[in-house]
Amino acid sequence: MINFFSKQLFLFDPLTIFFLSVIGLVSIPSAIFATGYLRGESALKKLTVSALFLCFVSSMCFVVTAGNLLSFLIFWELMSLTSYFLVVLDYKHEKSVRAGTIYLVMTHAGTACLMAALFILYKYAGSFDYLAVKEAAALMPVNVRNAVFLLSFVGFATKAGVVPFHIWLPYAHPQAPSYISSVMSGVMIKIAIYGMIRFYINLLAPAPAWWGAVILIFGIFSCLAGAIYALMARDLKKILAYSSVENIGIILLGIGAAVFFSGRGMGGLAALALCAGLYHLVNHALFKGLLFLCSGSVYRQTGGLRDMEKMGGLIRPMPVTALFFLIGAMGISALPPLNGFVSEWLTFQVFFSAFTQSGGAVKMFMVLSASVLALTGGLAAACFVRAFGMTFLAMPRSKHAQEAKEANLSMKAGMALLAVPVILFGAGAGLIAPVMYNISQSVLGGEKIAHTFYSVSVLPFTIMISLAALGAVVFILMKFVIKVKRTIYNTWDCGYYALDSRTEYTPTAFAKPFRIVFGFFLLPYRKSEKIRDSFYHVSAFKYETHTTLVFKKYFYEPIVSLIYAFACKMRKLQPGSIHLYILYIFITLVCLVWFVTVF
Amino acid sequence: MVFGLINVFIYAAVLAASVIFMLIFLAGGCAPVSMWGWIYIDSLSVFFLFTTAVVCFAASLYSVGYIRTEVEEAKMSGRKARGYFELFNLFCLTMLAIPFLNNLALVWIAIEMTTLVSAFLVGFHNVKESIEAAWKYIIICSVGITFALLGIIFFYYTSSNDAHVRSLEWANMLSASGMFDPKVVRIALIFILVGYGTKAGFAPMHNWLPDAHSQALSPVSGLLSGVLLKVSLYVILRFVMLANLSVGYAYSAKLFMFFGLMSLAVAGSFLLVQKDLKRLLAYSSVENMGLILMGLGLGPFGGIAAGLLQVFNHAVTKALMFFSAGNAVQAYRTNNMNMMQGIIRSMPFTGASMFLGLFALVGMPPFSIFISKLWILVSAFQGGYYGIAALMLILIALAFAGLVYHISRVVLGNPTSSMPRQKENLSAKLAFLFLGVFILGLGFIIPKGFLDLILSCQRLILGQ
Amino acid sequence: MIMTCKVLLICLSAPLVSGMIRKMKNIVRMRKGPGILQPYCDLMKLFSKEEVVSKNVSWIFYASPAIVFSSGISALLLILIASPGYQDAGSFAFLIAAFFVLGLGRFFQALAGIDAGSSFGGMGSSREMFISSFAEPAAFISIFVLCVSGPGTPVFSFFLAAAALFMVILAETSRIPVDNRETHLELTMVHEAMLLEYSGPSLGLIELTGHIRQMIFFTMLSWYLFPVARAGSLGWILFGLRIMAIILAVALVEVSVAKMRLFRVVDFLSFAFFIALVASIAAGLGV
Amino acid sequence: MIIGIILGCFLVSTFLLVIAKRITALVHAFRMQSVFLFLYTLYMSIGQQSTELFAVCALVLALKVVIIPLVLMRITRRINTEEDLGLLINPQISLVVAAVLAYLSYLFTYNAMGLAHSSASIAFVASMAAASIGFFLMVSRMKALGQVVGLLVMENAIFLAASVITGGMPFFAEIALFFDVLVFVVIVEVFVYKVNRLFTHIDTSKMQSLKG
Repeated sequence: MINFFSKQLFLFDPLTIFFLSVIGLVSIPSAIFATGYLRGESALKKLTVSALFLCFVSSMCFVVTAGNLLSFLIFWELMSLTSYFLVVLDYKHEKSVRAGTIYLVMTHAGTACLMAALFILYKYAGSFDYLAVKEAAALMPVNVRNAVFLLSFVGFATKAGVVPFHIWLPYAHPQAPSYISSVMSGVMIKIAIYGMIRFYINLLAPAPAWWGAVILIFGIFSCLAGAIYALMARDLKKILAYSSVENIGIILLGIGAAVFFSGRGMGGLAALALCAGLYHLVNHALFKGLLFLCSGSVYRQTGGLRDMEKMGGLIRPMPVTALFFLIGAMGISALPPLNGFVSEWLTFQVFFSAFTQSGGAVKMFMVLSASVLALTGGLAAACFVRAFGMTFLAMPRSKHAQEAKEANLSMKAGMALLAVPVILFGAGAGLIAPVMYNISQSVLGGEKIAHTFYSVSVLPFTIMISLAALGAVVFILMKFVIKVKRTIYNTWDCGYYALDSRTEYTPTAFAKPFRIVFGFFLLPYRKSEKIRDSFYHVSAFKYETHTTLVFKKYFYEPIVSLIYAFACKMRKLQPGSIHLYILYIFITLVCLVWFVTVF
Repeated sequence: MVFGLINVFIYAAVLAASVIFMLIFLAGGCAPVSMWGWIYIDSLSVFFLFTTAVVCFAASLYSVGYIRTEVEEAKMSGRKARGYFELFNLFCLTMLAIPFLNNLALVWIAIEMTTLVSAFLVGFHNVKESIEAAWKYIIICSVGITFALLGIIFFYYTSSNDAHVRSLEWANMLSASGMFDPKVVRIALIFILVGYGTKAGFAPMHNWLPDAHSQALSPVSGLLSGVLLKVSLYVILRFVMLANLSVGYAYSAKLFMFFGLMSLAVAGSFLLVQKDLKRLLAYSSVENMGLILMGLGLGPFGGIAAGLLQVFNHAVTKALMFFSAGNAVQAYRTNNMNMMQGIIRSMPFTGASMFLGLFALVGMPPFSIFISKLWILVSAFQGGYYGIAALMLILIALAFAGLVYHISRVVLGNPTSSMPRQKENLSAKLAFLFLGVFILGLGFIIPKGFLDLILSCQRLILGQ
Repeated sequence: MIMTCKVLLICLSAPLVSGMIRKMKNIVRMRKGPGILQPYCDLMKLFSKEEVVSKNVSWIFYASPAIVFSSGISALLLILIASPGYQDAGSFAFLIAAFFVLGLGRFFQALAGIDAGSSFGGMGSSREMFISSFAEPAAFISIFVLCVSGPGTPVFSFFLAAAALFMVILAETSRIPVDNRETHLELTMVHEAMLLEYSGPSLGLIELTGHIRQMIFFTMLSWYLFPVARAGSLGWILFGLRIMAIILAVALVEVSVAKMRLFRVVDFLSFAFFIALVASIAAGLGV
Repeated sequence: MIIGIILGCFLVSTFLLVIAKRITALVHAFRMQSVFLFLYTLYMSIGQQSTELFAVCALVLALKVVIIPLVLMRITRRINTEEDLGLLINPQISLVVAAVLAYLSYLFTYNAMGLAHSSASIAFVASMAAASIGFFLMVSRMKALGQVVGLLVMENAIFLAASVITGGMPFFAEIALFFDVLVFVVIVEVFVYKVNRLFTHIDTSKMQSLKG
C-alpha cells in the first residue's frame, strides 16, 4: 500500500528563501513590464495572461517551498504545464505551437526520468518526506544512489537546458512573449538548479565526488556550446536563449565544484564554490530578465522585429531601452563594476584556491575549468558587443527600425527595476557575498568558517569609484581645459559615394571569424543561387550561409525518425482485414495456452 | 427533442439513485448484498455502477444537443433520432444491469447484448465505413465472447467436477472456489481474459476498437470507451476473484501485465501516426486500458486501487474528449485532423475543454488522471519492477508525445478554410462542465467514501 | 601617496616605452626613424587638434574614450596594488580583476567602432573581440601560474608562463605578428580599424591608454623575470632593466616575424594557451 | 458405441464444412452438423431420462436444424450475388489445417486441460476440434456468411463441449444461450442486408477502408 500522507508539507530554510527572493526579484518587474506590453490588447487576453502568469509564478514558489517529493513533483509538473500555456499564448503563429510541443515533450521526457528517481527514493524511504528521504539516503546501496543521481540529473538538466538537453530552449524562449521568457529564462530554469542543490548537496549528502565531476563536465560543455551558438544566432531572443545555456553552464561550474569538494570533504571550499554558483545564479536571473524585457520592448516598439539583420540605430528612437540593454549586456559579459563580473571573479577565485589546496589530477581539472570560464567570458563579451552594437548602434537597416518608438512608462519601470539591482549586486558585492556565503554554508551544514574570498568586500566598489572619478576627471578636462571643438561630418567612406545601411557590417559578418574557427562544431554550409534573367546575364545573386545544429541533427532527429519509422511499420499490422484480426485473437490464445502449459 | 430531455431526466434519476445507493452501501460498511439468487452486489459492482451512471448521464445530456444539430443539419430524420434514443436506452440499460447480475451466464448474455445493441449505434449512419466498422465490431466481439463462454464452461466444469457445485451463480462458485482444479482454472482464465479482453480492448485483440469508436456517433463513442470497456473489465475481475483461491492472484497479475504492456506498446506507437481524431482518442483508450491493467497487475503493491481509480478517471476524461471531438467533427464535417484546426477560435468553449481534457488525459496535474497514473507508477517501483516501470515510462512518454502533438495542432492551429465562429449548444457545455467537475475535483481531493469504496474493492479482488 | 606617484610615473613613462620600441626597431632595421620622444609629440598634436565626428554616432562614441582611459588607469592601479606580494590568492584576485577592467575598456572601444556605421569599424571590433577572446584564457592561466607558485619561485614553470604571457602581450598590444599598428591597410588592420573614426583629443586619449595598457602588460611580464626584491630604489632600477629587456624582445620579434593571417592568430594564441597549461602542470609539480 | 458413431459423424460433417465451396453447401453442412448434435443430445437425454434435456434437444432441433439454416438460406436467396464462398485457402490445404487443428485440440485436451482418457474426453476433443475449425472458417472464408456460419459452428461445438464435460449446463443457462444465438442470427441477418445494399457484395475481405 502506498503511503501518500506527508507530515512535512512545506519547508523553509535559507535556500528556499533565497530562491523565493530570486523569483520575486525577476517576476515582479516582468509583471510590471507586462502591463505596459499588453496595453491595447483585449481584456480577455489580459485576464488569461495574468491568471496564467500568477499560476506559473506561484507554482514555482511551491516547488521551491515543497517539503516532500510528492508536492515537489506535482508543482514541478504544474510549472511545466503553465509555462507551456504561456509559450503557446500567441497560438496564431504556427511556430509557437510547434515550439510549445517540443518544449512540453522534452520536459515530459525529463520529468519521466525525474519521476523514476523520486520513486526509487520513495521505495527506500517509505515516505515522501524530505526528512525520511534524507535518513534513508544514507543507508541506500551505492549503485541505487548513483542510479538516482543519473536519472534525476537528466531530469533537472533537461529543465535547466544543459547541453545536450538544451534543444527545447532556443525554440520556447523566443516564441514566448518577452515578459514570460524573462521569467522562464531568468527563474524557471534555475528551479532545476534548485533541485540539484536540494538533492545532491542536501538530501543525498554525502555525494561522491564523481557526481560533482559529472556536473562540472556538463557545465563546461554547456558554457562553450551555449556561447558559440549565441554568437551565431541572428534572432535577438535566440541569442539570449543560448546565452542562458551558457550561463547555466557557469552556474553549474559553481554547483559542480561544490558537490565535488563536499564529496572530498573540503567543506570550506565547497561553501565558496556554492556561494559563487548562487551568486551567478541570482545575477543571471537579473540581467537575463532585463535583457529579455529589453528585447521585448524592441520587439513591440518596432512592430515585431527579432532579426538583428533588420535592426540598427535603435539607440536614437529608444534611448532608455538602449541604456538598459547596455547595462544588461555589460552585466552578462562580466564587465566591472556590474554583477556578472563579481560572480565570475568569485568563481575564478574558487578554482584558484581549489588548485592550491588539492593535488594531482584535480589541479588540472580546475585549471581547465578556469580556462574554459575565461574563454566563455571572452566569447560572451564578443556576443554582446555584437548584440548591442548591431541592434542599437549605427544606421537602421529596415523601415521598421527607423519608425521605432520608445517604450511606454510601465515597460521602462519594469526594465529599471531589473537594471538597478544589476548595478547594486555588482558594486554592493561586499554586502551581498557574505549573505550568499551564509546561505551556502547552511545548505552544506558542517562547521562555520569565515569565507576566504579576497577583497570581495572592497574591490568592486573601489573599481566603481575609481572608474567614476577618472571618467569625471577626463570629462572635465575634455570639456573645460582642452575645450574640444567638434565638426560633424560624414563617416569616412574612402572617398566613394556616401555610405548607407547596406554597407554596414552585419551581424553575420561580425560572427564570421568565430564561425570559421568553430567550424568543426558548427559545420557551416552555404547555399548560393544565381538569379539570371537570360543565359548570359545574371541579374541577382542569392547567397545564404547556415550552421548545423549538431545535437539536433545527429542526436534528436535520428531518434525521432527511428521511432516514427517503427510506428509506421507497426501500422502495417492493422491493414483493416477482419480475417487477420480474428487470427490475432486465435494466435494470442494459442500462445498463452502453450506458454502456461509448458512453463 | 423531447425524448432527449426525458432521457436526461431518467439518467439524472439513475445517477442520483446510484449515488444514494453508494452512500447507503458505504454506510453499511461495504457488506455484500445478495437478493433471491439473481442479484449480487458488492463494492466492486457499486463502483462500476457509479462509473456507468455518471458517464451515461453525461452522454444523455450531450446527446440532446448533438442529435438536435444532426437533425437540423438533416443528417438524421426525426424517426431515426427516436430510434437513436431507444437504442441508447437499451445500451445503457444492459450496461447498468451487468454489475447487479449474479449468474455468470446472464452476465455473458448481457455483454453479448451490449455488442449487438451498440453495433446498431456504431453503424447508425448507414454509410460504408460505419457499416464496415459495425460488422467488424460485431463479428470480432462475438468471437471473443464465444471464447469467454468456453472459459465459463471450464469454470463450471471444474466447479461441478472438483467442487461439486453445479451452479453458475457467482456467489456459490466463489464459496467453492477453493477446491477448483488449478490446471483447468489457469486455462479457463486465459480464455476469459482473451474473450472478454477482446471486448475490453486489450491489445492485440483491440482491432475493432478504433474502427468502432471512430465511426460511432460521438456520444456513443464516449459510452463505448468510457463504460463498455470498463464493464467487460469488471466481468474479468469477477472471474479473477474466482481464480484467486486456486491459482492465486499472482497468476492473474502476470496475465494482466502481459496484456497491459502489449496495450501500452501498441497504443504508444499507433498514437504517433494517427490522422483521424477519434481514432487517436480510441488508441488513447487502449493505452489507458494498458495502464489500468498494469495497475491491476501490480495489485499486491497497492496497484489495484490505482487501477480502479484510473478506471473512473479515464471514463470521465475520455467521455469529455469524445464529446468535444464530436462537436468538432460536427462543425468541420470530417475526422481528419489536418482538415480541422484552430478549434479554439471557431468554438472557444469546445476548444478550451478539449485542450484541458488533453492535459487531463495525458496525466498532468491538477487533473485526476495524474494521481492515478502516479499511483500506478509508484506501485511499480514499490514492487521493484524497475525494468517494467522504465518501459511504462517510455511508452507513456511516447503516447504523451503523440497526443500532445496532434491535439495541440487541432486545437491551436490555424483554421484551414475560413471557418466561421460556430455556435455551441448548451447541453454540450453542461456535459463538459459536469465531467469537468469530476476531472478537476478528483485531481484535488479524493473523497473519503470514494477511497474507502475503492480500497474495499481492492481487498475484495485480492480476496482478503 | 606613493601609489599615485607610481601611477603618474608609469603613465608618463608609458609613451616613452613605445617610443623606445619604435627606436629599437628602427635601429635593427638600420633606419634613422623618429626620436624616442616622438609619441609625446604625437599626443601633443592630437590634443591640440579639433575633432571630426561622424554624423551618425551616438553618445557611446563620445563616452568611450573616457571609459577606455579610466578603465586603463584603474587596471594599472589594481596591478600596482597586487604587485607587492603576488604569490597568493589575494593578488590573483586583483590581477584577474585588472583583466576584467581592461575588458570593460575593450567592450566600449568595440561598440564605438561599430557606432559610426562604417564597415571598417565593424570589422575592427569583430576582429578585436575575436582575438581578445582567445587571448584571455592563455593570459589567465599564466597569471594563475604566477600566483600559485610559492616563494620557491620555480624557474621552469615561470619561464613557460612568461613565454605564454609574452605571446598574449603581442596580441593584446596589437603588434606584429598579430596586428600592425603602423599600417592602415584595410585588410590587415585590426585595432586601428576600430579607431578609424576618432580624431583629435579623443584619439589622443585612446592612444595614451594604449601606451598605458602596454605598460601594464610589461609590468606583469616583468614579474616573471628574476623575481627578487622589488622594494626601494634598487627595485626601481631592476624594474627599469626588466622593462628594457622586454622592450628589446618585443622589438626583435616585431622586426623578425611576418604578420599572420587572422585565422592563424587563433593557432598562435592556442599555442600560447597550451604552453600556459604546461606551465600550470609544472607549477602543480612545483618545478 | 453409438455415441462414437455420432461423434464421428459430427466430425465428418465439420470437415464437410471445411471443403464446402459454395454458401448453400456450407449451410447444408452446418445443418448436418446440427443434426448430429441433436442426435447426441437426444441420446444423452434418453440416457439420463431428464425432461430438461429433452426440452434442450427439442430446442436444438428447432433452432439449429430448422430455423437458423432456413434463415441463412433466405439470406442467400435475398442477396442474389453469386454463390461462391470465396476461399482464401483452398480446400485441400484447408483440410490439412483442419487436421492440424484437430491434433492441436487433442494436445489441448490431454496436456493443457489434463483430462483423463475416456469417451467423454474423446467427445471433448471432437468438440474442441469443431470449435477451432469453425474459427478457421471465419479466418479463411471471404464472404460474410462464411464468418457467420463459422461462429455458429463454434457455438455448436461449445454446446457439445459443455454437455460433454459438464453433462449439460443449468437448464436456464441453456435456454438463455439459445435465445442469444437466435438474436445474434437475426441481427447479423440485418447487417448482412445492410452490407449487401451498400457494398453490393458481402465480401468482407474487400472491406478494408478503415486501417491503422
